[in-house]
Amino acid sequence: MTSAEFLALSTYVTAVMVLLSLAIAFVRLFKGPSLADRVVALDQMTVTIIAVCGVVAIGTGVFALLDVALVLALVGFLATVALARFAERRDARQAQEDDDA
Amino acid sequence: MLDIVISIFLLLGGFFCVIASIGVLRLPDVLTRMHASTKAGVLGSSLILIGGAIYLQDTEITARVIATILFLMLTAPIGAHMIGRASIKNFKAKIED
Amino acid sequence: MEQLLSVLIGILVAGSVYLMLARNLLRFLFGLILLSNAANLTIFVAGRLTPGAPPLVPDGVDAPVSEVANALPQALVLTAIVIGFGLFAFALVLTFRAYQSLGTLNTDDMRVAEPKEN
Amino acid sequence: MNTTLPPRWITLAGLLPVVIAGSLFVWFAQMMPVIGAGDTLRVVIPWVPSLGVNLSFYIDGLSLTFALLITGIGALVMLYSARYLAGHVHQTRFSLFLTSFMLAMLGLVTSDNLLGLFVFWELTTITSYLLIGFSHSTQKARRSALQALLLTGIGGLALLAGIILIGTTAGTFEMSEINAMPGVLTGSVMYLPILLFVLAGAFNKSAQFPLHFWLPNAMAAPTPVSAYLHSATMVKAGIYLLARVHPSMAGTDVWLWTLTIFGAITMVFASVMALRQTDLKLALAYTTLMALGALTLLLGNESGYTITAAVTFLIVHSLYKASLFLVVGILDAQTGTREANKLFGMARAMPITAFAAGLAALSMAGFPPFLGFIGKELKYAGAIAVASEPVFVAGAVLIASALMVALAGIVSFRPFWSRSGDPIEGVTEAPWPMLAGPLVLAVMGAFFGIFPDTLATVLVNPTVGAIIGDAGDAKELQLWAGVNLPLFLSIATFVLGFAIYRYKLELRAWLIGLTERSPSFDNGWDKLMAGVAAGSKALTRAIQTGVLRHYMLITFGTALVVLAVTLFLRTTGIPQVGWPDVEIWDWIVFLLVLMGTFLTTITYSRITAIAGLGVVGIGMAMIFIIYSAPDVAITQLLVETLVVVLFAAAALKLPGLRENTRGFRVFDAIIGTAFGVVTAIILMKVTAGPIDRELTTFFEQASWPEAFGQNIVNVILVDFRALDTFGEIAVVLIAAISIFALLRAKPVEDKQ
Amino acid sequence: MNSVILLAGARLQVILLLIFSAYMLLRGHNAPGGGFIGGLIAATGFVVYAIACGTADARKALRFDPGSIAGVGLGIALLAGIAASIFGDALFTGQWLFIGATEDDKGLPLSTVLVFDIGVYLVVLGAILSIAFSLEEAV
Amino acid sequence: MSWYLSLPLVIPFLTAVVAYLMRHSPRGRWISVLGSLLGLIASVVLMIVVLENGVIAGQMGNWPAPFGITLVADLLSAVMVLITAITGLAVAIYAMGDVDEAQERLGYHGLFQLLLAGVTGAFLTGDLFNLYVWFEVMLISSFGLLILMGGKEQIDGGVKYVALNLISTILFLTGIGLLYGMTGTLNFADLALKVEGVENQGLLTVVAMIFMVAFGVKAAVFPLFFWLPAAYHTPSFSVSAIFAGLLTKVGVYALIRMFTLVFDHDIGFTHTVLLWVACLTMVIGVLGAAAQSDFRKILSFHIISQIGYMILGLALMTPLAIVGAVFYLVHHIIVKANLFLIAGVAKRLTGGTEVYQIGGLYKSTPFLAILFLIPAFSLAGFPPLSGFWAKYIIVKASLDAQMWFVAFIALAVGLMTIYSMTKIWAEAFWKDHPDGVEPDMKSLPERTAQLLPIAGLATLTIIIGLNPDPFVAFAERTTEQLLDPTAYITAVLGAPA
Amino acid sequence: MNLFILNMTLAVIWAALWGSLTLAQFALGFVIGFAALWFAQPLFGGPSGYYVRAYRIVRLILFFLYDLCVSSVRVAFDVLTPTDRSNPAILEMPLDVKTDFEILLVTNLISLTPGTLSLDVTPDRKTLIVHAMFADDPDQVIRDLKDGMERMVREVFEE
Ligand code: NA
Ligand code: NA
Repeated sequence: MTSAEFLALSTYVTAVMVLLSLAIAFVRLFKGPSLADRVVALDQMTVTIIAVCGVVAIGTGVFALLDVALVLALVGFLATVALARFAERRDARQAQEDDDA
Repeated sequence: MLDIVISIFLLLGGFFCVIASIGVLRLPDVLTRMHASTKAGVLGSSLILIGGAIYLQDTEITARVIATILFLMLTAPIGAHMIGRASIKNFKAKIED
Repeated sequence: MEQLLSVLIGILVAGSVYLMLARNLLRFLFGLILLSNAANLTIFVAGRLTPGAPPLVPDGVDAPVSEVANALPQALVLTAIVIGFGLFAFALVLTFRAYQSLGTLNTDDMRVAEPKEN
Repeated sequence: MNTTLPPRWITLAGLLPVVIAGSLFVWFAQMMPVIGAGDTLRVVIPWVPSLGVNLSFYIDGLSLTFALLITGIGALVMLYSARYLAGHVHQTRFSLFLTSFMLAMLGLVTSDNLLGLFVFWELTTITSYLLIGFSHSTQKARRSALQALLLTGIGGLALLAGIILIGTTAGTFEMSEINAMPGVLTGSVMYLPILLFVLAGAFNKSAQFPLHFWLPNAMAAPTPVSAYLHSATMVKAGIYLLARVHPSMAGTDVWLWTLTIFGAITMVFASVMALRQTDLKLALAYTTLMALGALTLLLGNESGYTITAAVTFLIVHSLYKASLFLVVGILDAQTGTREANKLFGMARAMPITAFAAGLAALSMAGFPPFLGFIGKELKYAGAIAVASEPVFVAGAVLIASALMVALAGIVSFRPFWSRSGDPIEGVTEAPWPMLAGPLVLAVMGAFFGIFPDTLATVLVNPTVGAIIGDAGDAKELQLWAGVNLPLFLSIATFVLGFAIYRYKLELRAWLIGLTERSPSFDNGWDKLMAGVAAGSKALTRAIQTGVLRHYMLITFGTALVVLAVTLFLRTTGIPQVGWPDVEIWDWIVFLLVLMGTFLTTITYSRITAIAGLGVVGIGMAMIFIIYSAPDVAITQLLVETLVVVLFAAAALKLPGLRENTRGFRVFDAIIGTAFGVVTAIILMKVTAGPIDRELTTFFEQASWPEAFGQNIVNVILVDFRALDTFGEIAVVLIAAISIFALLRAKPVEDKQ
Repeated sequence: MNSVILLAGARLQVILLLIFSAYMLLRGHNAPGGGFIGGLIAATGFVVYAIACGTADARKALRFDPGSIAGVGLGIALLAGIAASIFGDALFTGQWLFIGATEDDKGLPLSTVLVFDIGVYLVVLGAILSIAFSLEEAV
Repeated sequence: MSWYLSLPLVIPFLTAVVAYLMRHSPRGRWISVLGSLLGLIASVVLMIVVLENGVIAGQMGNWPAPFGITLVADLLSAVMVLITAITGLAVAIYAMGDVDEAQERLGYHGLFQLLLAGVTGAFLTGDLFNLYVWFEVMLISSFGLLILMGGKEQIDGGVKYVALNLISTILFLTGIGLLYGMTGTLNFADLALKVEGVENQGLLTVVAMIFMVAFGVKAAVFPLFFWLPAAYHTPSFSVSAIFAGLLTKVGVYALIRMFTLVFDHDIGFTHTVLLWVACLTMVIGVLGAAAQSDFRKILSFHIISQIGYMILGLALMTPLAIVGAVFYLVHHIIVKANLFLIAGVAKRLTGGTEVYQIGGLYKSTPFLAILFLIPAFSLAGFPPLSGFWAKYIIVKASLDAQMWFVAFIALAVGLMTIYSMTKIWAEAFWKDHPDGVEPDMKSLPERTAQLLPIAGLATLTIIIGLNPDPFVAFAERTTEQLLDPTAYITAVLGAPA
Repeated sequence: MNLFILNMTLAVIWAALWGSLTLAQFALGFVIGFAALWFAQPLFGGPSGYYVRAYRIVRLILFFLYDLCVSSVRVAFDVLTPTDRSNPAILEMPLDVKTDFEILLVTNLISLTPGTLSLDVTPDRKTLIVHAMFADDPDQVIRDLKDGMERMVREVFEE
């Protein structure tokens, strides 16, 4: 096969792999059990989306998708931070309530 | 020739992405799982992006890819740190919400 | 592909209706998000799908040379997403306040404006 | 125990109405020669031409007779009430209402356009509502007012329907034109509905059995009101209507029998009920009912006798009944009671009142030489002239008339001359403005009895002419018509009447017993009202439950049913499912969103739900990425992130999902699934067809050359459809304002 | 949020996000981006800041009341639309000025359309911050 | 030409921005009044222009229809805009005596003006998606106004109001997507033409039903009206007045527009459904009112029942019926808004809105009594007030169509309306106050500000009642435009090639 | 730092010479300029910290990239092999770097390098809490980190 065909094939394979890793991460998200676990999974998925943008960009030659990747890299972690912070503060409050009780 | 290089970048990247996710799925506890996502995840995505940069051969794109990777390396550990913080504050990270 | 996405929209709708029928306002909120996603996707799909050709005019030409994706639905969806966000934000805060001042999220117990007659 | 009236009574509020009514009377009076000569007057002022509504006024005998009664009696009653209500807090309002009522009544009897007539008809309803409820702080007054309003309201609505049908059938609302087109109504297929609607209107305005019971209750109004509305004017509006449409609607069996039967029943029933009353005012109210019945009965026919009788009796009754009402009012005002068994031999204390009462009563009883006698004679003549069943009719008239004799005794002879009880001490004669009315009216009754021709020529004949088309058919009014069947019947009437008067107490006791055992319409009304209230409450409580979940169920259910049914009825076939163009990543995205939705739907953990939504959002973004919508994808991701952030902030003070969840809700799941299926099918059918890309093509062509932008989506947003975007940012701003307000608003709890 | 790491990160983030948002805003007419996306990104920046060191500091850093920023933004967008009236065009007709335009190069474009997009940017930024801050303060 | 169309929309927006930025200063309220006044002038001008030139259209951004967004004013739009401005001004003035500073500082005037802007936009736009946007502007600002008092009642009412309206909104959005997917256009006029080209007309009916349900919720028809009685009695009186006057009417307007201009392909089906909906709405609404004893709750249910009359007009689809619907729209906005304003005054004078617990208004405040009687009896359809003509036309239309049953319902509902209006009258006005309170006008804050608009609207009611001819004639012209959209389409798309 | 500015200027000139201000040309110009400056060292008054720092920066980057790959491979190995030989622990590492940016750099780099993940920095900024996957000898791990990443970072920033 020519190198171009090989590239096409590997792009396809990569796409499948990336999306597969999304699916796998989702399983953890599904299983949890702890809030932190889910946040980690979500974080992992966000990072993977960046990869997806890269692959699809190559597969379709659409530069614009790299902008999506850029934005995601910038703000993707905000959700993670917010949720982590929620967990932390909630636990803090629970502890507080326990003290009060 | 270049296509081969790109392909290698892509396949490696894809591989590490899968690894990261499997890690997040299989490793025993939150903290170890984070190792997987922060390291392999970032590397995987970065490799794929670099592959893209090489493929598209465009200054603007290259700059954007570099920026993306830097942002990623800046934010991913901070995210991990936040989660870690949350889970060590009281290591009973098992509490159901 | 439109068909597969139609099915997907159906699934989204089913989930959201189920959630919105729940007594807990939080579930209603989740349903709301799903439903507006479904609506946006409907517009997007109804405008037909074109992979790999975003509606951009390349440099140096006056109009896209090859067929590009339908731009209008994209604009509509974008608008709808932002509006949807505004509405969701309000609904969320309303829920928040409802719990503060009514002390419950169970809509069966929200009987201030229309109190039980006995 | 004389209820003292304030000495000062000459006030603008009191006298202005008298002046108005008086001058109107004069104005109408000077028309008598013209009308008497058989001519008619007509003025047309266009009002709503686009709906064929005119303010057209038409004066013929019928209108004039009513107009004179309305203004004449009006003037006297207003003079009476100027004194009667002197110093009352709301005298001004009273005068206002009474005057407006008079004007409305005049409009009713003079307007030629049926819709105009209806407008005035309703105006009399409103004004009488306000008059009956004049002493508004008493529950009784309010109830009676409402009862009158609703019952006559029903009539009004029926009449409206009737009028509309007449208008569409005859092509005009002008009654004079319609009457000039013989058979236009009676010959039309719409005749029956028209007749039913019109009669419904007329009957309940004129309180025909079984819609009669609001009238006695309306006696809650001050005496002048009863004297005016419920003797001379408003209740006769129905009679007027029957007379007015008589030329174009009478002459059919339906007309004949409906009027005859309802009239007869009302007549007899009312006169019997009148005997039962001890309150003089109520007794009079029932005799009014009797009169209305009689008039209806007579208008059922077309013979000159009956119509002449009707017209004459109409006038007679108005005169003596108004007079008697005022007399009772005086008794009430001076002695403080209206109870038949408390009032005896007041003649010495109040001779003028007694005199007036005497004259009026004799006219009512139908003794010669009073107009009442002529009226009665004619009634008999008319009854005999009735083509069908003269015996039945004459019998009814006989019973009723006999009872009238007895009642005349009860309401006027007994209180003033009877010795069977002691007169109330310290009672003085009423002031002259209150005496003027009854006296004048009673005297007129006597006067026209002795000189009937005057009345006949100027009023009765033209009126009869107006009703049956030919004034020539009018029978002359005479005291001595020779020895004939009517005369014998009259004598029989007196004998029977005296007998009844002799045994009134026994009869009354018996009647009271009887009526108390039989169901009363009035209680029925209360039950009805209670029923309406309770029924509507129950229904509303069943629909507007106050439970959001029910609202949701019904709303979604409705949407679902509507769409499913339409889909089933209006479209055919199920879309062919098969996806050649589906790539592997399509499937993965599909699964991703599917799982996200599933997770959100089933989980009991808020954060899991949010994560699930995040996954759905990511999936959406993926779809936008794959199908070349980068702007949308970016926005979706940013918004998704913000949603998570906001939720994470709010969730800190919100309870978990565990509380008040009922596990899996099968029914809801079914509705949800059905809804999903319907949506999917519709969308598949839509996308199965072609799409017109005209707009998009234009945008693609114009984006760079004309709008100087390469990102077509953005150009659409900020240029082609900038107005959308503007509205949208407005929404975002408003959301921010509202949310801020929601979070900062100080709860001002005001439960009322 | 007393996290040294987050704080340090946030500083960088805010700068980067603000620059990036401006970039997205200005290029939006020709490539993915525009007022919404720009505004959303800028808002994200300040939200990060608020999470890292509290809304009080974030409000200080913002200097203006977010609500008013949004209000002004709407005003600007509206004025950009009304500006067309000066040139006798219909509401929201784009008015363009090309600085140094030559036949082969359009030159640097200034337009009411851009002003409008800036209005959008401000509204989105202000509104989202107003929502996020007031909610944050209510919790 | 296009600025005649733009100004009624632009002015409230500008006013809103200024009023909002000045929300902390007491001058904000005057800004609001001034803005409403200017808006009124603008809409009067628009009305004049439309009366002279017939349907006018303005292409926003100079982009030709159907590509850009077109603002269109036919007589219906023009009159709705005008009525909106009138009601807006009335309520803006009334608000001075009704809205406390706390609410002003939270941005009451801004929200109020934005609500007006949204409503105006909805009436003026000639574009389906743009209509959606204005619906949202309207909806979200109504959310804000609804909860501005922040009490338990407002929150609870708000939850139901928001929840149900959001569903309708999303349905509407979906409908737009589907209709675009079938026709490829969003411009009303263009839709009117393109729908005829759609080969799957049955599917078009399905989509039409989506819109019917979505707008049905907005218009509060049976069985989709729950949000209305759940919320309308909770906010401040000026707010509920503007809601009562305008919000549901936008839904009715949208139904009339869509089901005369675009979805006139399957009248046999769609309008029969509407007919049943109309009857049920009239009956259920009026029975609901009979069940209430709270001033505002009674009025709220009457909104529903009278929406039924308007829908009936649309459902019959005969010229006279549409005339009735249009006439009813105009009449009802004025009357119903006014009644809510009066309810506010009554509450301030007697301390409540529960009619059995208040009273004495007739004895000591006869002026208010008269001001109440006018709209109340107009609502009940007594001649010679505006409501009578509205009812008359509708009833005549249904009798002409030989729909006895429908006519009977319309009349019976009229009777029930009398019933609950007199309930208010007898209890709140005639009856003495159970606690012996002697209502006193002097105790009313900002007396003129509160009574002036009420008197003004009452005068309007009388004018329409005594001189209905021009209004009926106007409604007839409007109907011609609605039933023959050629003028509309030509104005938007230019003369057909 | 003025040498850095000079270097940039050279890069710009170079790009200008080629008449194209592309990133590639600029980068190339920077490298060549750097080389030129390095050779011309004496002309600029003897050795300067500039070259050293440049060298250290490059070294840090390379070291880090290498570490990142190693760590990822390690994770991969760990993930793929069923038997789990790691015994994780939470360690405390004293911090010498002072400024926020340095701390951020250190923590981020540590998180991205093998086996370690920085969880938190104590409010007094003195100690860094690290999660190590293979903490058979905690002190060893800490030592590696300190003379690994932290030292390099310190060297980059110290004058
Ligand atoms: Na059409
Ligand atoms: Na109503």
